[in-house]
Amino acid sequence: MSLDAVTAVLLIPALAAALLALLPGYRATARLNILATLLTFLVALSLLFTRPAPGPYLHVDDLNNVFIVLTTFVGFTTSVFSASYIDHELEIGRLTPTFLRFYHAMYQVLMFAMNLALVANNIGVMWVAIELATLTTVLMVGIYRTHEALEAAWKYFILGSVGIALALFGTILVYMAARPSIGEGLDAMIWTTLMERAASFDPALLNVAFVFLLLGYGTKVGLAPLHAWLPDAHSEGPTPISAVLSGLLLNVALYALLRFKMLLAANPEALAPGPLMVTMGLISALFAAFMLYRRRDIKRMFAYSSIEHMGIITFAFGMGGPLANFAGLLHMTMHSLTKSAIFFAVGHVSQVKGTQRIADMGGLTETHPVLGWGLVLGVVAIAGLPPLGIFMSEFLVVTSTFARAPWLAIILVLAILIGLAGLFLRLNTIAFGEPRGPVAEAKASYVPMFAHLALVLVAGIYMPPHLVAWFQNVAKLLG
Amino acid sequence: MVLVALILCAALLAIVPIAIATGRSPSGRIIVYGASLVATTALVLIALGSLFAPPSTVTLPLGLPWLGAHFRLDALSAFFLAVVNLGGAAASLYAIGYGAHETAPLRVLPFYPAFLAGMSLVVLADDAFSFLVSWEFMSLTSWALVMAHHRVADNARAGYIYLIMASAGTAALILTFGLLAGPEGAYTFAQMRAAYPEFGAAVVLLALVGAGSKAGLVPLHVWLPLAHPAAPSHVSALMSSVMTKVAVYGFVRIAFDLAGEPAWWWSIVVLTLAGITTVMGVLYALMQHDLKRLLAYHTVENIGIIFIGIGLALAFKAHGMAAAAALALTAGLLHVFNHSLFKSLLFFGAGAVLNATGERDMEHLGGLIHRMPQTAFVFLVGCAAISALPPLNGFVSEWLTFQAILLSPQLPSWGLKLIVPAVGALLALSAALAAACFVKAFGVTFLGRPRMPAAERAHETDRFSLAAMGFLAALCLVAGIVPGIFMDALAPAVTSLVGQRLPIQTGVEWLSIVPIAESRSSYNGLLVFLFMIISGTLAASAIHRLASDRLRRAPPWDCGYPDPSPATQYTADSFAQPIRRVFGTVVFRACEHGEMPPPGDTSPARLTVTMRDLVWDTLYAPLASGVGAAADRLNHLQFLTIRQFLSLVFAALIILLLVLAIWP
Amino acid sequence: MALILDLAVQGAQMLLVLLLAPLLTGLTRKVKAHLLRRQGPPLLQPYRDLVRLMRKEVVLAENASWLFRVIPYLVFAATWVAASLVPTFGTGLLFSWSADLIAIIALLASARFYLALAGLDVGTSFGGIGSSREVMIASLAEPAMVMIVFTLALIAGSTQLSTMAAYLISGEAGLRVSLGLALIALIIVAIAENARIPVDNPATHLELTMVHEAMVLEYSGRHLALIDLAASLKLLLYVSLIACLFTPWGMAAPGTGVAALVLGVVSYLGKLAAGGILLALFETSIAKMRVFRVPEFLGAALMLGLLATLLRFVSGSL
Amino acid sequence: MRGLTFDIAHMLAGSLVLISFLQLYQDRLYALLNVFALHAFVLALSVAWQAYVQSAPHLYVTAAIALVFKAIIIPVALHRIIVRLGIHREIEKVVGVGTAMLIGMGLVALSMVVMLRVTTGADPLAREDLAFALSVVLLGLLMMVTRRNAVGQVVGFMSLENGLVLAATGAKGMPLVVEISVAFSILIAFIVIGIFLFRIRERFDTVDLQALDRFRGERR
Repeated sequence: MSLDAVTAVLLIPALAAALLALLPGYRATARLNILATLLTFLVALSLLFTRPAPGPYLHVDDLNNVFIVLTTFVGFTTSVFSASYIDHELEIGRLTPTFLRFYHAMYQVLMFAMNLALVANNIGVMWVAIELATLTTVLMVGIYRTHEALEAAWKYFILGSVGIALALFGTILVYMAARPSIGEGLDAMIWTTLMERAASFDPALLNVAFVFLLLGYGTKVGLAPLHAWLPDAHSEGPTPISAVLSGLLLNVALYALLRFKMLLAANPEALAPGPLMVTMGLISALFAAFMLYRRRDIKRMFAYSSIEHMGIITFAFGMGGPLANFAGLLHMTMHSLTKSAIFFAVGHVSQVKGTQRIADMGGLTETHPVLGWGLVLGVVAIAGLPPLGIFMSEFLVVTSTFARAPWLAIILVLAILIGLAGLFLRLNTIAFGEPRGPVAEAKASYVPMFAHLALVLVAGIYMPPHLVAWFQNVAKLLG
Repeated sequence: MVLVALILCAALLAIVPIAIATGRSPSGRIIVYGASLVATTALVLIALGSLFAPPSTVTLPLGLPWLGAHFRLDALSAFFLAVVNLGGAAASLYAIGYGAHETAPLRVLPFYPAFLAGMSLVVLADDAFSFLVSWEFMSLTSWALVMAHHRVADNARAGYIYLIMASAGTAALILTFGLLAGPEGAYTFAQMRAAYPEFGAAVVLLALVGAGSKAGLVPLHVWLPLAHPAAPSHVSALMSSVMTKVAVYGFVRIAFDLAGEPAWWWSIVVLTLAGITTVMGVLYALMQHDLKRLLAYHTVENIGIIFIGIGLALAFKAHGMAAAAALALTAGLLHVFNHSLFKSLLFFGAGAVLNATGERDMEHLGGLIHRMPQTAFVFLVGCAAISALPPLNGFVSEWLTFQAILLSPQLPSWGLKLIVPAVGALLALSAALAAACFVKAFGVTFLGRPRMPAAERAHETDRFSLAAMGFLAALCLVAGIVPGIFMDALAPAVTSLVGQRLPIQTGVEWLSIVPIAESRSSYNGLLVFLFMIISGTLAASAIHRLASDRLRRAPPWDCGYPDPSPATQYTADSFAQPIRRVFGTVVFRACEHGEMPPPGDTSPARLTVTMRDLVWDTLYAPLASGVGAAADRLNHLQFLTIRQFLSLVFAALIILLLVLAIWP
Repeated sequence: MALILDLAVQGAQMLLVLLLAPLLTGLTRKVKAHLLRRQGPPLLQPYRDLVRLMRKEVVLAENASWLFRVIPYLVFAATWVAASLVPTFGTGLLFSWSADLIAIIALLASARFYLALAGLDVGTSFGGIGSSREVMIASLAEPAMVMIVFTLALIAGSTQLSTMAAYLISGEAGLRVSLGLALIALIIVAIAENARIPVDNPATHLELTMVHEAMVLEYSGRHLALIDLAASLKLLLYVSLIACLFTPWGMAAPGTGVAALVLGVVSYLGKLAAGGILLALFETSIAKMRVFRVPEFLGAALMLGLLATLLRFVSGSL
Repeated sequence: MRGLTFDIAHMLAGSLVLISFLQLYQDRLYALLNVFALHAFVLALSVAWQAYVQSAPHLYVTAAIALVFKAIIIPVALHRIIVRLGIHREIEKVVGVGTAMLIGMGLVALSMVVMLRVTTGADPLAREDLAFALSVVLLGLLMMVTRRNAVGQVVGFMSLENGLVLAATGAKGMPLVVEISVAFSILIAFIVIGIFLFRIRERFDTVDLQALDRFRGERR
């Protein structure tokens, strides 16, 4: 495999992981971590312009092009955030230096796994990459070794593995469906060849495969009945990991699901995956919206908000049609940027207030104005209020669905409204009102948070034409 | 023309970073409000300039990528742009003086120009996406302004309820535009006008919910009296007098311009809602003793009057009576203009009183006319205008609405024949109650003796506030005396919506206004004003010459009872007690319960009045408790064991496999 | 030439109204006294009262503001303008098209608005009682009046008083149910507005029962004279309104000769006297209602007005 | 000849399903581990037989991995862990044995119906294999749901993975990549579980999941 950009995107994190596992000391490893993610991001940026030909194992096309850049960018900003976050964690002793090396190494392995999953052309390699990503995050969630962290990690491991196993079974079924028309061996797993000959596959087998894939990768996306691991994993793990989990890992899993939806879309007789995804999307959006109300832990609340947004995105892709698909892709990008920005803010808030319990924190815009207003802007963005990007995707989804299926659109709007009410009910106590909890000044880097929010704000008003072109022709592909 | 307007809106937005930078310093306030004053006056001039000009459009590369953001300045948006920015200019002028007392300037200054820009952009938007972005941007900035004094608990609650209702309204509007645009997404207003929407009824009903919740039609008004008083006074003036008008613009634009030919029963829905809104609004206002809440509730009543005009116009347009529709729509739009004038004036007055005494509760005020004479005079002009007393502008729009009601027997549909007289009665009832409400507001606050030491220490407000209030009062008088000019200014907007216009008013001799040729009735504000001036001076000069001019001060007659304490005066509650007994027992289930101490016991008797807000109890309380109950029931799912979660996954798999086994 | 004649007629109307008002009040008191078998004050007593008040000094409460002293002039001006617009002896008044019946009702409402404010200004409980009850009565009387205006406007086709009177004189309207209902409603509203017996007792000064008198309790001297004159003007206005709308015979058509005008004046005086006597008769035959039974009384007027308007809306002939 | 090969493969896959049922039945940890070892051994046999039938050498490697790792190393390691944890006492299952069996029967029927209806086109061997593989997976899942003990759950998960390997080998020509990945995942999974078990053991002296459940986030 020639050393072109694609392999570089994979090699850098792998090398960095090895290196970081060896280097002791905090200052150097944190900076190396940031450097590694920066390098990967720059290489990924170069992918935007020169796009190598698709190889048997790795390929870059319109869909994963944007997501690689997004993943590496958020990875980079999260590493910047984690530098200051971990510094504080070391001070208060929640993280011992020995685990620090393990943390940085695992961070880079996670980046490697996600990049591999995105660029993998072979559906088997994609499955392995996602499995690796799951295992690394399981270890990261359990890193604090408190009771709750262990319980969350154990739950994440069991549910994640069951999900992954189902996904593997689905992949095998896809292979079985593809084998008669493509022939045995490696090329029956190559995604690009599968796409070309998708029409000739056995539709019934594809349907069963899609059911398993939907449940398998759906667990990783956090859709309603399969979501149980997500809230605990988010709230017990270190915040940079929650940001990466919520911002990127959910997207990567949904990206994998999209790959297979493209496959089914290419095969006319296969039953439309739409209704399946629409029902699961609606159930998880409505369920998560209601769960926001009684939350007492701030990170668990935003985890449920991630489930709600993943539900909305799956609903958008389930509805299909150019407008809804475009909205879904846009929503994925916007959600990962906004949610990671919110988790940056939440990380600093929990450090400053020394707790994650909402009851013990209050009046943030009084005590820490910059952090407070950053959180308010983040919540405004995630609630889907207009000047920011998420409103555009919600607007497109609702308007395009209302004309075709009024009742579905009304239920979706209801879910969004209930979610918004829950979020702002908590925001009122956290950001406004009488200040509660310590008021020590936070030694924190706000740059990544405001960078993300600025991007979301710009995207809400103006979208660069290239990005739009990619999204549009991928939307057509998605059917 | 529209490009210049957009540049000015951008200028308003540019003030925001300046405000953040200079927020703390005292000069910051003057810079921000001065700059917004200049920008808004420029926008007013542009709007007036383009009232009669042909519509100008522009498309910017922003907004939806493949669509771009469309902006259009036609007659209707020009009129509303003028109303919005006139209110904005007055508020900015007022705020230069009033803002000095602001405790948290950094929470108000940055959002104020953004709020103005948001409102102007809504009026200019010409496609669904930019309309909704600026609409919600307006709500977002006003939410931030309502949360300016978030330390007060019920301000935070008011802000929360406001944002939920605003988002619900926007959701309804998104659904409306979803219907208008159709599945393939024709989002520009021009495409919507071309395509004939087959769900016209659903579009108008959803628009009524969306715009109605922002304007404050009764079932959707609950946030308004909570949010408006919570904001600083110049902002609550803007919200009450101008933001509700932007909501009216939203409904008029959708119902008349985009929704195609109206069906006859649409107007029945609008008229019934409007009628209930007028009476409920003023009855709510009568029961309040917080000055700013009283004014906020009264905005609900005036919105009802505007929607009566609009409902009638819809009815006439549905039956093809273009001339009558023109009259009704002109009445509605004129009342939009009039209400924005005197409601801002009254809120400025309330702000001045709040600044001077630190009190909003009328029970603690009184006798301010001696300590704040200019504010009292200007507030009186405002009260007279809002109670529709002849020489001022309130009466003109009410007179036109009555003339429009008088034309409705020619409507063939039986439903309207029964509803319109009932709505006419409700309108008359609410006009009388409005006069009662503002006698109470002015009398208890400004007249009588100061009830609390804070009222005694009151002092006159600064000259900027007085300048703003004086300007608005003068405008009220001018609009009352020569209404013809303003009605002709509305003509192009009305013609674009209903296809016909009122006869040229300025042509009529002696500047009187004639609604429609066949009604042969006319009203001349100028002559009535001159008549009153002449007869007043005649009487004064006669008395001056004939009667004695001796005058002596003496204590008022107190029926021999020696205790001169201010508590013996009538308070806001006691003033409203007769009306509460007449209307309150039905509408609010008001019941008075007096406990007399046992004979010989000197403890004071207690009178408690309990009232229940029926709209809140029947609509919003069950909604909130429903969501709470559902949240509780679903909350158990968070605390299942791993095994139970696994069985969830297992069950999902089995169900899907069963579906596959049975279905295809 | 015609303009001067019209101006003269309008001027005559304004003067006539001013002069006759105290006479009407005097006549009502005289007739009531005779009905109660007592002598009663002489017919011209109200004029003497006005002159006496003019000469007395004004005793002003300490707390009264500048508004308290301006209000009598405002009230008088509004009532006088309204009275001069109601056709008495001739229908073609010059300024009749400048303000129609709705404007007249609004002028009376503004007079009441300022009077209520005056009641509150002094800061004693009596002024408060008067203003709050006056405002409660007005909140029902005014909509009833508007409903009556609707009925008449729908019959006559315009809200302009002179066109209404001209139409009713021509007799095209004939006898209609809605006109009958409107007449009863108008009588009830007139009684309520002028604070006559069943609603409020003009003669008494008993604090707890009076409404109109309570508001003007603090006035004295020339201010009280103006307010009393305005009150009697208002009574005259309502009687001439009933006369002009429901017994229009004998009114001079616009532009006719002096003879018709004289006939108009004579018939107007007859109607005025009849009105005064009927009012006195009604007042002696009925006792004053409790304050909170007044809303039912006025509610009846509002319902009658609404019913009349509904009849007009529903069918052309009713 | 084709009939015989099909019958043997069919027999081996069927026996695998039978052993999964046996696992459901076990209620003591030692017995569970022995049955699991048998389960892995039969899997290795069927993979080897598939390798012979499809004459695909790489399958032998998979059979070897399955045999060595899953049949020998893992049960022995788990044995030692149980001894160290001293928890070879009674496993109380959540659902009674009778109902577990009934549900198991239903699951097998469901997977037969789903798989056979769907794979009408494919050759009979693959169809049979897939049907059995799906039933083994579902039984594995059922075992995880009905077990209260962490070790029981892990064994259930392992038998689920065996089903996957059976499905993978059934699909002729599936490149080796999949086998390595499955093995790879077992290895990692096992190590992680081990670490966890120790840590769990170290932390609160029991492997019983109920003890773990008391520390769910945000106690009510």
